[in-house]
Formats: sequence, structure tokens, C-alpha cells
Amino acid sequence: MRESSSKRHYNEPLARIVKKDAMSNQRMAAYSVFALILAIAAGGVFIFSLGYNPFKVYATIVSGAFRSSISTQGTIKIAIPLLIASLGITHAFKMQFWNIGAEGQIIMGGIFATYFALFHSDWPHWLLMLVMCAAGMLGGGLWALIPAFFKTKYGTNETLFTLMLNYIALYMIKYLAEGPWLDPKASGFPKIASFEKNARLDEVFGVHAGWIIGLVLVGVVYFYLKYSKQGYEIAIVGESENTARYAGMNVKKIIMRTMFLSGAICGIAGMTQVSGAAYTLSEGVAGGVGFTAIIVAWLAKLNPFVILLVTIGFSVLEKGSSVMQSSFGLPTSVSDILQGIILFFILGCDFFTRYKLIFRKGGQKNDN
Amino acid sequence: MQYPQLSLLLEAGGILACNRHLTASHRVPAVANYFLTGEIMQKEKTHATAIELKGITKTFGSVVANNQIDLSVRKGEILALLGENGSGKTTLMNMLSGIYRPDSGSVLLNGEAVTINSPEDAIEFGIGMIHQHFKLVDVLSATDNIMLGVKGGSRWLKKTRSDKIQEISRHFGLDISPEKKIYQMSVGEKQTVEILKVMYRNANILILDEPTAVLTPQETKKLFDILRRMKAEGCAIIIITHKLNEVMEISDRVTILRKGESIATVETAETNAHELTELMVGRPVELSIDRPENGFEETLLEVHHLTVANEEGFEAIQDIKFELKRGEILGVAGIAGSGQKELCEAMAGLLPVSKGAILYNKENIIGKSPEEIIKMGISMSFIPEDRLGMGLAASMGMVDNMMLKTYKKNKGPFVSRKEARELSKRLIKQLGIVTPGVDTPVRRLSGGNVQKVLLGREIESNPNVLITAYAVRGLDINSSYTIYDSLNEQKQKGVGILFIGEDLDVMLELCDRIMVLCHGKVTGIVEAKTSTKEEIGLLMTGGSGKEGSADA
Amino acid sequence: GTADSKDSSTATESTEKEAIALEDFKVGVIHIGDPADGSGYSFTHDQGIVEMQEELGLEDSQVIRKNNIADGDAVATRTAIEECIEEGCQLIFGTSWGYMDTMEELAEEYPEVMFSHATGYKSNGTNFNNYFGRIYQARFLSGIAAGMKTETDKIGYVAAMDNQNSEVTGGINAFAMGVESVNPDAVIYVKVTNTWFDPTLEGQAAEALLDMGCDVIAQHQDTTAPQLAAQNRGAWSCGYNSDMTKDAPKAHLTAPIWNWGVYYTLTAKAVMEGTWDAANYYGGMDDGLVDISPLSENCAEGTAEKIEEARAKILDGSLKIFEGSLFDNEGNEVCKEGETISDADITGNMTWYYKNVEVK
Amino acid sequence: MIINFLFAAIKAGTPLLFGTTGEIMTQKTGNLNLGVEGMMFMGAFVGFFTGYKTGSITLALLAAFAVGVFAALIYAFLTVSLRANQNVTGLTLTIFGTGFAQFFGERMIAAAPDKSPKLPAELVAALSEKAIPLLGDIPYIGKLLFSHNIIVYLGVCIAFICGIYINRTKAGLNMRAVGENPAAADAAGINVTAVKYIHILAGGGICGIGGAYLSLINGGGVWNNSCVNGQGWIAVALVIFASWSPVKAILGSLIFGAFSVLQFYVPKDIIELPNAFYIALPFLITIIVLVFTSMKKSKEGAQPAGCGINYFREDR
Ligand SMILES: Nc1ncnc2c1ncn2[C@@H]1O[C@H](COP(=O)(O)OP(=O)(O)OP(=O)(O)O)[C@@H](O)[C@H]1O
Ligand SMILES: Nc1ncnc2c1ncn2[C@@H]1O[C@H](COP(=O)(O)OP(=O)(O)OP(=O)(O)O)[C@@H](O)[C@H]1O
Ligand SMILES: [Mg+2]
Ligand SMILES: [Mg+2]
Repeated sequence: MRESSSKRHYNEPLARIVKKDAMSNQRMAAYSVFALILAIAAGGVFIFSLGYNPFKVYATIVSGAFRSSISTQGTIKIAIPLLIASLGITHAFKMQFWNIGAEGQIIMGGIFATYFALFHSDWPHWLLMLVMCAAGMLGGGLWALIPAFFKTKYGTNETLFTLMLNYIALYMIKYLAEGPWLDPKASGFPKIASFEKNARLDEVFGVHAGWIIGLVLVGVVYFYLKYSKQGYEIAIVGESENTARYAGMNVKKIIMRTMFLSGAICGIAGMTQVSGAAYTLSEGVAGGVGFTAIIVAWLAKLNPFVILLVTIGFSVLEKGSSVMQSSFGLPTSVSDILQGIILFFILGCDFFTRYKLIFRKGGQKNDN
Repeated sequence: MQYPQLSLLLEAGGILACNRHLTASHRVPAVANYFLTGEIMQKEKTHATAIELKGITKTFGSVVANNQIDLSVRKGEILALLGENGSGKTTLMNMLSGIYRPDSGSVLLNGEAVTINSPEDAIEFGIGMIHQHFKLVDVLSATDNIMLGVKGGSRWLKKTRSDKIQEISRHFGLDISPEKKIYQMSVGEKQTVEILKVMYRNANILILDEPTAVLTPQETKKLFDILRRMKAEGCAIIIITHKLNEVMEISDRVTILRKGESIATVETAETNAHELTELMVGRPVELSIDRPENGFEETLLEVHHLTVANEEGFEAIQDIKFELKRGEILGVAGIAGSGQKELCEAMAGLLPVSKGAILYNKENIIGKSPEEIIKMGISMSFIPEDRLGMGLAASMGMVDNMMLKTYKKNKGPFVSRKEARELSKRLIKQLGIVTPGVDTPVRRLSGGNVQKVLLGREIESNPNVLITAYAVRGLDINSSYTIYDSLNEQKQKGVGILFIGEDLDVMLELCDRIMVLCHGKVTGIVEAKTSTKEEIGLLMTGGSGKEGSADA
Repeated sequence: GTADSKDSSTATESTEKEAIALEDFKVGVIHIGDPADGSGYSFTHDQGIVEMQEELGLEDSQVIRKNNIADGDAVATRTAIEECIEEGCQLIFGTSWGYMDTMEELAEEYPEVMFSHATGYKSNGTNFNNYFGRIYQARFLSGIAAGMKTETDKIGYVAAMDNQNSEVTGGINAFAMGVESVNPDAVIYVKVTNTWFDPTLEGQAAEALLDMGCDVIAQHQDTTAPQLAAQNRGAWSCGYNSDMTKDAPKAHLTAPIWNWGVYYTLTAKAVMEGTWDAANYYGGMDDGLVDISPLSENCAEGTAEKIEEARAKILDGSLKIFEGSLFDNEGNEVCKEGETISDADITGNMTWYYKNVEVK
Repeated sequence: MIINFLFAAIKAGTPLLFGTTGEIMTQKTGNLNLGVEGMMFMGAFVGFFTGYKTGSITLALLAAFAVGVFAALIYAFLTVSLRANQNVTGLTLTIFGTGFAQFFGERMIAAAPDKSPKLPAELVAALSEKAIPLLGDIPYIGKLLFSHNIIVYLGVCIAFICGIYINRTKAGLNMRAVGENPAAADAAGINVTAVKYIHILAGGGICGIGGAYLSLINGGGVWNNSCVNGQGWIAVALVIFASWSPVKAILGSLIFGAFSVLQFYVPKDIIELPNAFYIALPFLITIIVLVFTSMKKSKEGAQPAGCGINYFREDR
């Protein structure tokens, strides 16, 4: 028999990881704030390393986002599609359906809504707005339904499927702009005509009405997911499809319905973008919002109210960064790096809400 | 003293026979060593302690899973670890196999203190654990799984590597196809792979966590043969099981845990099932099952010529026929995978039926949706191998789980959690469910308590037909009897119960009649009172106990 | 309404505005790319801005640049311009075609701010105009350099857009005529990338042309990728926008270039003085707005002479380039003997290719 | 003509091959890294910058590899050690990597003479397409297979090596086990964390080289701030197309490369399809492949089962 005594003696590792009990909401909030501060500090170190005063830069970012009514409105305009899309994605994520296709769903919402804006701009304004909104929902919803269908039918991986659909949607705009919907007045430049005034979303307090839609959705989504039967079904299906079937739920139907809903809400974001912000359909209609929304929804742990907060944070950073460009001569790429660093830290800090480290020497660093 | 050449042994008719001839002083180390090293080893002192745990404590948040536990196993000994659900057995063993780290306490290997930081370390120390849930990679072959993580040797995967494995398995009388993928295997085959994995690594301390929970009696017997052989060869073995007969049959000593503490260690030869149960539970427990008589006569459910194809399109149930009376417990016995799951799912409307009829109060329920079937009063609880798989939402609390089948009853688009909350509180009291609160995710409950939640809900739904599959799977003896009692209570209320079980002894005591399935066909339906285990065992393997006795 | 005037001579009502003090003056520029990036389109525009800044003596803080604003992204465009307004710019230049509609709308929303947009055709006569120029004159000259250099008589042309885009098509045709004027046998092969700015695609298109046997590569694109592709394959090239000799010294012959500073200085001064009339501007070689870059030593012998000859004729008006009779590559006569095609049509309404052009 | 077309396809497909091989290594060990675009961007810049400063092809590629490893290290630390969500971390890495390359790219441009950082001539020569003596002279085949720049061969070699590694070595077996079922691998004594780190880092390094290819070869020797421009995302798509096999990725990247140059080689007068169609084609085909593999329900040739899920030993 092998001699056990000849085996090496293992030392305990310096630290080991232990899972924590679930935290109360207050604790969680405290942790998040702490993580945010740490992240901002880390970003500050980066700014400092570039030779700038981080306090000044941060101050510029915040003031840049709110220094005048135009800039506040600009910040809100950035927030609207992000908020709506994050709320849309939340449905899918709650069902553990990894929809990373919000980008494409926003685009399809935009495309469907644009159809009416281009070809039925003579309809009565309110009717047109409602139809465009419905069309946007239909477009986004149908686009989300495709991966949902294959998922329920063949178990096709939805993460990769929805990712691919983003690109196809994007190139569909390119196709429309270069061909069927080419602006005849554009002397060959591939673009779609600007919408008539009638096909534009009204402004309320200087910002298109998308913000009202977004705020209403926050409440509706919260109640839908938390208190409605369908919300309950979504949660159960997310937990275990077997359990859902066992409880008599029609799992396929629920998946399809929820994905349609998820895509439809993203589609609203597309509609508000084309009719409220861009007044036309262009390749930038989603502009990465669909991807950022994934980050937002995840950071907010799928809570609609927290999503609202996180969205505002993102919008301030984005809007403020463009001011940073003109005030400090820092290129926009700096704000990408900054955003990356801040997110890395927040992602990393999330660890401490779920786990704790126990250090070797009797001293147990306990943050419970 | 030198031991004769292994090949001679093999020629002499298998090592089992030979080992039986050996006296204790002739024990040899794990057979697998021969295959890997080709050396012939020195015998060992027999009663040396292989591994010893001292004052092991492990907490999870506020829960003390193990509290100052001492335990030791000798070489050439089988130690049974016994305890109620959640008493800390798995936790303790997981610390030996490197899955968990103890908060305090020490582990002594051959008298020397060691630290086990990871499964890798455990393997280095010769500790092998067969987990309750198999740790196998589905898409890989048996050979790949066995070879996984093995250190040393060539860097390349060789075609010939399965030879060695086949040699070991042939030697132990294990049946295995080395190139078969795990996902194509039955539970028994998977366990064989797990055993081979451990043997291939020369483990001389073997831990088995509820290895028999999913095995047929035949497979269990085979496993025990192997364990005895390994024991004869000087291995130290720890086995966790809730089946007292198995404890009595296989172990040399028993260590009993209760609520995370080690209560006693007794010599198996000097104890009995009653004493063990008492030690486990902490008070005397009646270990008999009632079979109350009642006057119900009418037939509740009739199944005619039922044929069901499973998801892969294979006919898992073929042309079966039986009926269930009011106030009756009809047992369903059979080797795992004989069609029990498909039968349940077909009756619950979860699997489409290819042929036949299921008449409930004379009404055919085939083609009805699960929802409609639930509304008719047919309730199913299936405890799958991973308990949380079907019937519960693991991350939700009891409240949300209670609503699972009733949430639609509430009018309007919203759910109401009020009744579910009250029901949860009631169940906690009635069934003694241990949980921090009604909103604690059920995933955090111990297996036994999870099962109580599930069964409690099904019973509370006031069914007319209750289908329960593996209701006590993995439950400790005390909890099991609580469940039997509540089933009997239901029976007295006139509920017809289809009891799909694994333990024939229990079924013979609890059920009124027992239907035996084999390869999706009914091989017999017998009166429990007048039948024997042997008779049913024979039917389970397809033998014709009573020819075509499909009459009731 | 918008005046569809495309000629600088078109009279528009001249509205008197208040003069702005030098230290209060702020100019915003919206770039489609990054001026720092290579020698392309944004780089050229920004050089013009820098020239204007120096001429007027503006501080760096008085020029607000918004870089990398995709002109296909109306939201980004609007945001960028609004940020310039927020910063207090009184004059905003939009350098890419796709900004036009957005700028037009913003001009209406912010009547006190002046908007000037490159390469388009709209003007509102008060605070929004377009500026562009006769780059086809320079393209004609670069065609001469290419036509004299080619040995295979196959010249490649990497084009951003297809024939629907008059700006590109007019340029190709002028280039082709330049080639024809010195080398009637040469054929111009065009490959369309459908993008203004994509180094990978542009390079690939150039390589495909080289694979066909072309030995001179010209381009209407915003990066130097086609130049570099030519250089790496030992071929020759004509750039665009700025002098690309520095990017591909072994291949480059000459490039049609813009001197936007001419216009920027003019306009900024007028706005400062309150005399800007928002009339559309259309400059040519005579204004110094367009030209070709100095001929590199790669040029064939005699090129300089031929080019000087043509340049003199253009400057004195005797060579109008798009002057009849002209035939397209399908054999149709698109311009009759004795007629000339107007600048408006060249930049806004030309969808045919000259007879020695083949689209591949 | 067809040879020229295929030649161009190989040239266009090579960066994808690197990105795909790198991502396959990452996914095979159970981590879906959506940061390929970011890692390629960082590799593109650092590779270029090193080449620009040193003129050495070896150093340039090593530096690109190293920065890819660094980027992957961020990802690995967050997802493996800190168990952050893989999708979100990957997306963030893309944001970060893009910003990183563009920011430092701009600084490099600003500092360069003529504001145009150009690779030294000897490096451009070393990177140029050269026919291998003798082999390169074979008609057709010589041009098609033996006249490429050196990084093309490197890519094919790496893909083959990775393929053999994954399927024929014990370490590869261990890695597959970790990707499929980390708990099982752990119980078998495999150091899951180490295996994940090693392969995620190696994968990141390979992606980095792919990025360097884009800046060194595609850029024609001059730095360009948008040189990666979505290629990283196509590489993610290609992983599916190649059904997680580096050797199939060789063919896959050739096909995807062919799509990207197809529009320049299909004579316009024969077929005229909308331009957007050519660009969308790879993604369409990927979806079709994805659906077909799922229809077959085969467990092999599908995404590793553990992909996207972080492993914590004490979880269950
Ligand atoms: N990760 C954990 N988090 C919180 N509590 C835990 C955890 N693991 C174990 N416990 C607690 O430790 C106790 C012991 O659990 P353990 O799994 O060891 O039970 P067991 O003896 O194996 O039971 P069984 O007979 O069902 O297998 C449980 O009752 C539980 O309360
Ligand atoms: N990773 C974990 N996270 C949370 N809780 C855990 C974890 N691991 C174990 N537990 C806790 O461990 C306890 C026991 O778990 P376990 O499954 O071992 O039960 P059990 O006692 O074995 O039940 P049974 O006897 O029915 O098998 C439970 O209370 C559960 O909450
Ligand atoms: Mg246990
Ligand atoms: Mg257990």
C-alpha cells in the first residue's frame, strides 16, 4: 500500500470562499453603493493616470449631464430607450431565457414603426402614433418569437440565436436604406427620408413622450412580474420547466408569450427612437442600447425600479462624457474605458454580496 | 508474506472465492493496485485506523451542520453513517472528499494530521467518494470519465487505455462497455462507472453517499459484494444509507449523527434496527406500518391497454391494464426505468398517450391537459432523482410553491398569496418542516424537508387520486414513517393512491395490492398480504411468477 | 421651405445679423470620423478648420469638435449638434452628407445659430446652407496622371457608392475623362464598397481590382486602405481628400484634394461680422477649394506637363470637362455636342458612367 | 479568377480563424466570452504598436498575444474567481477593449510623424505575401496554399494544434470535462479554476493575435482606429458554425472569409443581390447551422453544457 505519510502536507490556502446567506435589501443596497464608490474611485485612478484631475472630470461629467435644460433633456433622451429595452429584457431574463437580442428587437420595432411613418403619414396623428407603437411592438415581438419558437421546438440555444439576429436586423435596415426605402431626395445616399411632422412623437416638457412610456412601464412591469399570474408563470418556467409542466402550465406557450412581450417592449424602444429621437430610421437606431440594456438589467437584478436608477446612472455617464470631450479634449474612447473599468468593479464587487472570504489566520474577516 | 500471482488467482475462479479463503491477516490492499503497479504488496496491520476526524465543525451561515464531530474508520472495516435527514452526514463526508472545508477540527490520515483543500488532495490521499448525485460528464465515454484527471502517464489519450479498465471490471464482475457514453447509460451503469473511477485511482478509503437509493435489489447485492471484497483487501469504507437492513447487512460499526452531532458509535453485531432508530431520532419510534382496512369498494380509475412512448420515441409503457379502487393503495414495483416515470407522466397528462384509455369515474382523461386533470382531482407527486426537478421551484419560498397548482383559481389577472401563506404555516406545523421561514427558498431546505413540502401540498389539494412516486426516496426512517402515516390517512378518507416505490419490504406492508412492471409491461398484480419479496423480485426481472396474472 | 439652390450665385435674401466679438465666437464641427485618423475625409476637413482658426486667431477652446458621429445615426447627430449649441457655438459645420436633414431641422429650432453643411444641396436662406465644390476638376487631372502611368491599361477605382450616388459617379466620370484624354485605350474598373469608411472592405475591393490586372488604383473612399493595397502589390495609386504620398510613398501618384480652409475662413468671418447670407457655396479650382496634391516622383514622365496644360485650360474656362458630346458606357449620348452639364446635375443627378468605365 | 477569390477569402478569413479558435478554447472550458471583439481590438493595437516601435514580427505577435492574455485575465478573474455573470462581463470587456485600442491608437497617431503611424519597411516586407520556394511554384495550388503571409500559416497551425490538443490529449480531455460538467471534473481531482484560467487566457491570447492580423495585414501597414470593426462578433458566430471544433473552424473561416469578399468577385452583371445580403449571409448561415445542430439533438458538436454557468464547489 502506498505510504500515506510520504504525501505532501497541504497548507490551507490564504483565503477561501464561503457562500453567504441571502442579504436583506438594505444590506444589498449598502453593498451596491459601496461597490459604486469603489468603481468610481478606480475610474478616478485611471483618469489621474492620464494626467487629469479626477474630481474635476467627474464633476464635469455630472454637471455636463444637467448643466442646462438642453443637456438634461439630452440625458433623458439617452435614458429612454435604455430604460425601455432593459425592462423588455427583464422578462426574458426572469424566465432564464438569455435574450441578448434586444438590439435586433429594437431595430425591428423601429422598422415596423417606420413603415407607417413613411407610407401612412397622412393618418390622424394620434391614430398614427398608436399604430406605430403597436407596429413597433409587433416587430420587436415577432423578432423575439423566432428564437423562442426554435427554443421550444428544438431546444436551440437562445443566447447565440438572438445574438445572430441582431446583425440580420441591422443589415435589414441597410438593405431598406439602400433599396426599397431609399430617400428619393437623397441623390443616391443610402438613407431613409425624415419623417413628416405628423409621424413624430410629441414632446412633453421638451423631451419626446417616450419618457412617459418608460416610467409607466416601470410600474407596469413591476406589478406584472411580481403580482400577476403570468408573472408567476414566468418565474416558475425560469426555475424549472419540468415543474411548470407538472403544474399544468403550457410551457411552450409561456415561453413564446413572454419572449414576444420581451421583444415587444424592446420594439417600443425602437418606435420611440425613430419617431421621437431620430425622426428617421437609420442604422444607429439601436446603437448598442440593446447590449447596454443587458448590463443594466443584470446590474439591477431585474428589479424595474432599480433598473430606472441604473439607467439614469448610465445616461449621466454617457452624456457627461461627451462634455468631457469638449472640456478636456479627452476622446470619447476614454469614456468607454472609464465605463469598462467602472463596470468591471461593480461586477467584481457583486461577488461580496454572495460570498465572503475567510482568511487563514484565526482572524476571520467577517462582514456579516 | 508474499501473495500469489494475481493471474493465478483469476484462473482459480475469481478473486472473490479466493479472498474468502483468506484470514484477516492475509488481507491485501485494493486489487486495483495490482493492475496499475503490477507489484505485489506487503500485508498491512488490520486494525490500524485509516482515517480519523477530530472535532470537526462546519457551519453554513447560521446553521451548524456539523458540531465537534469525531469519527474514525479502520482499515478493512465498513462503517455505516446513520442519521436523520439534514443531520450532517453528507456535509461531513464532503469535507473528507475535499468538497467543503471544515471551519475547525482536524483530519488524521494514518495518524498524521492532513489538510484536504480540494478533491484533488483527497484523491492524492487515497480517498474516493461516490456522491449521491453522480459526478460524471454526460458526453464523455465511460473510459474518458474514468481516466479524467488521472495524473501521470502519457500526455496522449491512447486507444488502448480501456484495456486496463476492462481488466478491472472483469475482475470485479462489473459489466461495462468502455466506449459507451454516459448519457446512454442507466443509473446502475453510471454507478458502475463511478466505482471504477474510484478503483482506478487506487482509493483505499471509500465513501459512498446513499449509493443504494436508486439501485435495484440485485444491483445493491452486487455492490455489496464489491464492498466486501474491497474490505477484505484492507480498504476502509464509509457508507451512508437510510435503509437499516442494509446497515445491518453490510457494516461492521455504525456511527450515528443527530442534528450535526455525533451521538454514538456501535458495533453492528451488538445492535438492532430499533436501537439504531432510537439513537437517530432521540426517542423510541414505532417501526411498523399500518394497513387499515376500509369499506370502500367502487373503482376509481381504470387503465386499459395503455401504451406510452417516452420523449425519445421509445415505448416505455406497453399495453398495460389495471384498476385503482377508492381507499386503496396500489403499489407499483419494478426495476428503475421500467416505465414508472412514463406511467406517472401519462396519468398526469404530461406525456402523450399512443394507445389505450385511462378512465376516471368512467370518463376518459386522455387528451386532457394537465391543468384539467388537476382540476378533476388527480394529483401527482414525483420525486425525481434530483428532488427539486419536478414539482418545486427551487429558488422560491414555500409560499410561492404552495400556489403552484392553485394560482389560477384566483379571479382576475393577479395572484393572491394570502391563502398560500396560511397553508405554508399550517404545513410547517403539521409535518414538522424545518425551515427558517415561509419565504426561504426551498433549495435551502434539506432533502427530507423539501419532500415534505411537496407531499404536503399534494395532500392538501384534497385529491381523489394521489399518484406518488418515490415518496420517501432518500428520506430518513422517521420522516418516511410520517409520510406512510399521512398516506394511510388519505386512504382512510377514500383517496385512491398509486404508490410507486423502491423498497419491497415497505410496499408489502403498506400497499393493498402491488403491480409489478418489467420493461414497460405488467408482469403481475399481487395481493400484498399474501405475497413474498422473492415472488415480486422474480416478477420484476420478467420471470413469470403466476402466468399472465394481470387480473385484479 | 427649402431653396433648392445649388449655385453660389443664386441670390438669397440677405438678413442682417449682429456682429460677434472675436473672444465670444465659438465654432462647432461635426466630423464623421476622427481627424486624427489617417489622411482621409475628416482629416482634410479638420485641416481646413485649423486653417480657419489660425486665420481668425481663435483659441482652441473656441472650436468644439464632435468626432466619430456616424452620419447614418440621426440620434447621434442630433445629440452632437445640440451639445455644440449647449457649448455656445454660433456657427456649426456638419461635414458629412448624412447630417443634412438633421441640421436643417435644428436650424429651424435654433434660428440664432448658423448651420453650414457640406456636400448637400439644401439651404433655408437664413441660417442653414450647404457647401461643396468642383472636385471633378481635380479628379480629371488625377485621371491624367493615372492614364499616363498605366501599363496594363486597366485602372481600378474603389467607389464608396454605386451609380445612384451622383457625387461618386460624377467623380468617376471626370476621372475617366482625364484618363481618356491621355490614354484612350485604358478602361476604368469600378468596385463599389457601399461604405464611405471601412478600411477592411476598401482594401479588399482594391485587391480584387489588382487581381483583375489593374495597375493603378484610384478611390473615392475615406481611408488610405486602397493606396496601401496598391503599394503592397507594387502597383500605383491615386488618393483622395489629402496628399496620400505620405501614406503610400511608393505607389501614390497624386490625389484630388480639398482645401476646405478656404470656405471655412470665409464663412466664419462672415458670421462673425453678421453678414452671412446662408447662400449655398460651390467652389472650384479657381477659388483654391479643390486641387490635386503635388505630383510624386512615381508619376510617368511628361505627366506634369500634361496636367499643367489641362489645369490652365480649366482655370481659363476653356475646359469645362462635362462638355458634349458625351457617351455613357451603354452607348447613349448623355450630353449633346455644344452643351455642358450643370454643376447641380453633376453633384445631384448623374447616374450614368462614362464610356470607358466598367462596373465589376 | 477563382484562385484569386479563394486567396482573398483565406486572407479575409484568417483573423476570424484566430478569433474563433480562441473563443472555442474559451467555450470548451465552460466560459462564454462575448469580449472577443474587445480582446481583438486590444491585440490589434498592441501588436501594431510593438511592430511600429520595434519592427519585429515576433515581438509584435507576442505582444498581441500577451495583451489578449491580459484582457482574458480580467474576464477570467471576474467570471472564474469572482463568479460574475459571463455575458455581462464579456460585453463589458468589448466596451473596454474597444475604448482601450481607440484611445491609445489616437495617442499613437498624434505622436506619429505626419500623424500617420506606419510600420517600418522591414516589418511590412516580413508580413507580405511570399511564395514558399518550390511549393509556391505549383500551378494554382502554389498560389492558393503556399503564397500567403506568415500569420496565415500560424493561424492554421494553431487551429490544428488546438484541435489535436482538445481531442487527443489528456489535458484536452480534462478541459472538455470542465466545460461540460465542472462539478464532475472537480470531483475527479481536476483543478477546475486552473483549467479554466489556462484556457481562457490562452484563448484570449489567440484572439489577440487575430486582432494583430487586422492591424498589421489588413491595415496595410498604417494604424486605423476601427480596424477590428465587428470581426470579433463574426468570430463568435463562427464558433457555432464550426461546432466548437478548431479544425472545422479552418474551413468555416475560409467560408466566412469568402462571404466577406464575395461581393468583389461575383461579376455584377451575372447576379445582382442587395449588398446587405452579402454581409448578412454569414449570420444567416450561422443561424441555420445552429438550428440544425439543435434539431439533431446530438450532445456532441453542441455548446459545452457548462457554458455560461459559473462553478462554485459548494453550490449544488
Ligand atoms: N450549504 C448549506 N447552507 C446552509 N445550511 C446547510 C448547508 N449545507 C448543509 N446545511 C445544513 O447542514 C445540515 C446537514 O446537511 P447534510 O447535507 O450533511 O445532511 P445529511 O445528513 O447528509 O442528510 P441526508 O440524510 O438527507 O443525506 C442540514 O440540515 C442543513 O441545515
Ligand atoms: N450549496 C448549498 N446552498 C444552500 N444550501 C445548501 C447547500 N448545500 C447544502 N445545503 C443545505 O444542506 C442541507 C442538507 O442538504 P442535503 O441535500 O444534504 O439534505 P439531506 O440532509 O442530504 O437530505 P436527504 O436526507 O433527504 O438527502 C439543506 O438544508 C440545504 O439547505
Ligand atoms: Mg446527505
Ligand atoms: Mg441526502
